[in-house]
Amino acid sequence: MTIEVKFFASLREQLGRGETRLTAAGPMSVAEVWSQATDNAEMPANVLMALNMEYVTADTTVNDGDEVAFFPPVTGG
Amino acid sequence: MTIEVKFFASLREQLGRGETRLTAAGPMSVAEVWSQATDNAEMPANVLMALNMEYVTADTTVNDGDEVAFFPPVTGG
Amino acid sequence: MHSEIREQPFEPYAELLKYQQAMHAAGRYGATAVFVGSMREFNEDETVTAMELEHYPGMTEKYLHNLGEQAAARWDLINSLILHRVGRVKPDDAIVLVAVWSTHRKDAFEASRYLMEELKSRAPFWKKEQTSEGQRWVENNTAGY
Amino acid sequence: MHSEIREQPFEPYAELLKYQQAMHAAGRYGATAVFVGSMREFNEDETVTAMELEHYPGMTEKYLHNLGEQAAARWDLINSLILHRVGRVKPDDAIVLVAVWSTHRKDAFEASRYLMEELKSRAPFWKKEQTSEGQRWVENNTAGY
Repeated sequence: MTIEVKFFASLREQLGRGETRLTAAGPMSVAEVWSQATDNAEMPANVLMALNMEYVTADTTVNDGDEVAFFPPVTGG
Repeated sequence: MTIEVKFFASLREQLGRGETRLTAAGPMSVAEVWSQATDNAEMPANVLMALNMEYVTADTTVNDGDEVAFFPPVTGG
Repeated sequence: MHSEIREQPFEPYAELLKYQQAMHAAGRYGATAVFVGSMREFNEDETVTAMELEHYPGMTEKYLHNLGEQAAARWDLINSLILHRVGRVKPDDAIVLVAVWSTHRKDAFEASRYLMEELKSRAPFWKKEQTSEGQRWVENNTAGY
Repeated sequence: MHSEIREQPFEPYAELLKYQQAMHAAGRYGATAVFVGSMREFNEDETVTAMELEHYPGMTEKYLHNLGEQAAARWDLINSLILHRVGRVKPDDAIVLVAVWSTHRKDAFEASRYLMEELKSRAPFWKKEQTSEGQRWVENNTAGY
């Protein structure tokens, strides 16, 4: 299965890339997606996570074709 | 002493006049101004009172040259 | 802090823009909260074709001026504007415009609502509606909270 | 209930008027509550000359759409409009416009503030400021309550 991973704002700059694609043997958690996509970098405490453009928590299951995004606290408005 | 008395909105219509002038021997209360200006009509429970364009209560003292106004609950905005 | 009684119809957003430009505060405010009260063509299930807005000349101006100063004392405001219509009002006409400019949104939100609630409960204006059944004084404003 | 991302500067009150006319609800709404967030030329004691507003294309649109629907489910609204800027923003530019139309003021006041607070805390936008000291990501929004 393949998973699209996106990073935004300061996180994108720190990691040096805005998106990547993972291939995995089967369903995994959002936390596992982070680890695999960042070479096991430590996850910042305030990071926000979205699965298919909806907020989720780190233990949510990710399936084939899903899009997972990680980003810092939002500052719009 | 003379006192200017004003009535607004439904109160003005009920009393049949918007303003009147009282002459009095000395200081009196807002309640006494009402009685004298309305031929002792009963004061509606929800009437509002202003002395020189500031809200007051019925026991406030009125002096020579003052303007006293009576009106129903306000409905602006 | 400015307030004004208007005897003629006014376009609230044009007034607001004009006032905002004259403020010369561009780049200083981060928040603008605006409220516009307009005349509806129905009230309590009856069609209202027009309205007569009476006020207490002198006291309304004084009341609105003091109200603006009170808001400025309580919140951190850059500026505020209150316009209120009197006279014969038609459906869709603006009755009241309240606008508040501040650095951060909390002040603008709270002050604009405060101005409206105080104005609604204390400013000496009275509405007389013209309906298909004749004329009637509006007896009470609807609750704001 | 409408929301939109804008890549170019917009004049909030002109947008509001245009949308309001297209609503065809004249005489139905008695209350319009509006909030405009604009770019300030200073932040945390530093002069800000420009800002880059990044967002998460797709999720922002989805988030703002759902937010409008949530407000409409919770309050008695006639309509609502949310516009949000992205890209390169200059001081005094509008960043966000929120407008809510309702019969009575309580709904418009509460819904407009709700929309702004939710948008500020959850909509996926990020600001990077250009100051005299260089570029910096804004780390947190100021509290709204």
